[in-house]
Amino acid sequence: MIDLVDYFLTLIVTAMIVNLGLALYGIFFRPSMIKKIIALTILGDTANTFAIILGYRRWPSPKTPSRPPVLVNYTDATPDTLKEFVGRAVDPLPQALVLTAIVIGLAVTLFMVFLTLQIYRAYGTTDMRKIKKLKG
Amino acid sequence: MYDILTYIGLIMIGVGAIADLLAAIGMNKFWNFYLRLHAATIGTIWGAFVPIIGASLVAIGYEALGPYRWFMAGAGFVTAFLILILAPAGSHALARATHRARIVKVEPCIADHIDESMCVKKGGNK
Amino acid sequence: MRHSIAIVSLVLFVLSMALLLTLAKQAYIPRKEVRDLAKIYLNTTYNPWNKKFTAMSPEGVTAIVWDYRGLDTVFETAVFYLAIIGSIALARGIGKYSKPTSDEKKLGLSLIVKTVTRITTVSIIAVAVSIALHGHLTPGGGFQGGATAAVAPLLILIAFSQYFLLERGVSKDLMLVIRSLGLAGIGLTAIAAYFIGVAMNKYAFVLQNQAKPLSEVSIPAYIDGQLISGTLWFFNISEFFAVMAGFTIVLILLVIPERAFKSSGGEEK
Amino acid sequence: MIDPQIIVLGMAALAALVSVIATYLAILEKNLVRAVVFSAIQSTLYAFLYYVLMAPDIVLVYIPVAVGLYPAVVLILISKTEKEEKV
Amino acid sequence: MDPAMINTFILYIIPIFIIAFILYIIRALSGPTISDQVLAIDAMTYDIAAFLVILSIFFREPILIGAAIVLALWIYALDIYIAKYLEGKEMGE
Repeated sequence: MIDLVDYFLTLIVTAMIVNLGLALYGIFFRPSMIKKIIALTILGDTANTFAIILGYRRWPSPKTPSRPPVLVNYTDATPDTLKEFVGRAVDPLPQALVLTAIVIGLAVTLFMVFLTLQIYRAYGTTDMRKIKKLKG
Repeated sequence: MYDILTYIGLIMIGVGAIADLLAAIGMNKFWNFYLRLHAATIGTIWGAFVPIIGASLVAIGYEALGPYRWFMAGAGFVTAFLILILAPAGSHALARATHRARIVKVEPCIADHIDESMCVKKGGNK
Repeated sequence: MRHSIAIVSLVLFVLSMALLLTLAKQAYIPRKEVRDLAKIYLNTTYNPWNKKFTAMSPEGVTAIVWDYRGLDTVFETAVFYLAIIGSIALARGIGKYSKPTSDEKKLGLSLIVKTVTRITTVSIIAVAVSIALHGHLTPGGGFQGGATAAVAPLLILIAFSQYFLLERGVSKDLMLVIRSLGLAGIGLTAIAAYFIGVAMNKYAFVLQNQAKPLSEVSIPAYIDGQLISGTLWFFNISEFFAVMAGFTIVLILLVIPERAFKSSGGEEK
Repeated sequence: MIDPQIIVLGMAALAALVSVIATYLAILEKNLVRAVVFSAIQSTLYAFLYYVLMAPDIVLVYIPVAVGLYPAVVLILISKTEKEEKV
Repeated sequence: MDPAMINTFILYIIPIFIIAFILYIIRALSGPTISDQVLAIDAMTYDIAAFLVILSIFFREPILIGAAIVLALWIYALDIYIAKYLEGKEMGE
C-alpha cells in the first residue's frame, strides 16, 4: 500500500514537470511572439513553484499542520513558543528568493511586451517566421 | 454566548457549501450565457458571501486563536463586503460587453429593447 | 472537443508517472524536518533572548529579503530598475496626441462599473498600504504592496480612460520623481547604520539592521513601544513607492493610443 | 477518521493536475484571447497551490502580478496587434 | 466550542466545495465563448476565496486570511479587462 501523502506530493512535482515541458514547447515551437510571452510567464511560475515545494515540510503530526514562517504571537513570546515555531514552520529562504523573482519577472515581461509592440509597429507582424525572413 | 455564534457560523458555512454546489450544477446545466448569469449570482452571493460571514462568526468564537481572532473576523467581513459589491459589478460589465459585441444571442427571449436583432423568439426563423 | 484525447492521455500520464515515481521512491519528497540553515533563520528571526544575531522581525520572509540577504535584494531592485528603464527607452518617439473630441461619457465603461471602480480603487490603495506597512509583522512587504497598488492605476486607466489620470496630475514625470525618491530611500536606509557608526566612532556595516558580534551599532527595533524591526520598515516603505511608481510608468506608456504613433511618422499598415 | 493531511494535499494535487490541462489549452489555443483566459485559470490554481504549501507572502505578490497585471498587459498588446495565431 | 468539532465539521464540508470547484472548472475550460469562461472563472474564484477563509480556520492560522481579500479584489480586475476588450475600443480610452 503506497503512502497517499507521498503520492500527492509526487503528483504535484510531476504535474509541474509536465507544465515545464509544455511551456518549453510553447516557447520554442509556437510562431506567435505573444504566445511565446504567455508560455514564458507559465515557465517562470512553474520554476518558482519548484522552489516553493523544496521549502515545504510535512505535518509534524496529524493534528498539527505545518505553518507559514511568521511568528504570530510575538508580543508574549517565550522560548517555548519559539521552539514550537521552529518545529512547525516551513523553510522561509525559497519564499524570499521567489518573492523578488516574481516581481522581476513581471518587469522583464513588460520589457518584452514593449519589444513586441515596437516590432509590430515597424514590421506589421508578430509571427516569428516572417520576422526571421525580414532584412533591415 | 460564543457557542451560539459558532453554531450560527457553522450553519452558514453548510448552507453556503450546498448553495455553491447547486450553482455549479446550474453553471453546467444551463445552455446559454445569459442563463448562466443566474447561476453565477447564486454562486457568488450564497456560495461565497454567506460562508465567509459564517467563517468570521466562527472565528469570533474561536478562543484558541487569542487576540488574532478579531483580526481574522474583521478581515473576513471586509472580504465579504468586497465580494458583495464586486461580484455583481463584474458580471454586469461582462454581460453588457457580451451583449454589445453581439457574441451571444438572447435565446429564450420575449422582448429586447436595447437591440431587437439580438432577440431569438421561440419558433422563429433559425 | 478537439483536444479531449490529448488531455485524457496527459492526465493519465501524470497520474501513472507519479505512481511509478512514488513506488520507486525516486522523486523529491519534503520531509518532516527543514534544513539546518532554515532552522537558523527561523530561530533568529525574532529572538529577544539572542540579541547578537536576531533580526527582530516576526516575519521570516521579510527578514531574509531585507536583512540576511539584503544585498541580493538591492541588486535585484537594480535589475528591476533597468528593465523598466529599457521599456521607457523602447517607448520613445511617440508624437503628441489629443483627447478625442467626443462626449466625456463615451470614454471608458458603463456608469455602474465606474462607480464601483471608484470604491474599489480606494480599498485597493488601503489594502496595499496596509500590506506594505505591516510587512514586518504579517505576510507582506514592499514588493507585495507595490504590486498590489499598481493594479489601481491600471483599473482606472481601463474603466475610465487615460485622460482621467492625466488630468488629475498622475503623469509619467511625477511617477519618475516618486520612483527616484523610493530608490534614494533604499540607498539611504542601506548606509544609515554605517553613518551612525562613523558618527559614534564605532565599527558598522552597510545594510546592517541590529547589532552584530563585530559591531554594536543597531537601528532601534521599537519606536514608542511599536515594533518596527529597525531598517525593515523603512526598506518596505521605499520599495513600495519604487515598485508602484515603476509599474505605473510602464502602464501609462503602454495604453497610449496607436494614432499617436502614426501621427509621429510611423509606417502605415 | 481520515488523515486531514491527505485531504489538504489531495486538494493541492487536484489543483496541480487541473493546471496541467489549463496550460496545455493555453499553449495549443490559436485564439490568443482565450489563451490569456486559460493562463489566468492556471494562475489562480497556482495561487491556491502556494496557499496550501504555506506561502502567504508568495500568494500576496503572485495574485496581483499573475491575475491582475499579466492578463491586462497581454490583452493590451493583443488589442494593439493581432488576435489570431496563424500556424 | 471544541476546536476538534469545528475541524471535523469543516472536513465534511470540504468535499462539497471540491465537487463545486470541479464543476466550475469544467465550464471554465470548455465554455463555448470567452464570456462563459470568464463568468465561470469568476464564480470559481469567489468559491476559492470563501474556501481559503474556511481553510484558514481549519489550519488555525489567522494571518493566512489576507490571501482571500487579495483574491476577491483582483478577479474583478480580470472581468473589467475582458469586458473592455470585448467592447472593442482602444484599451486606454
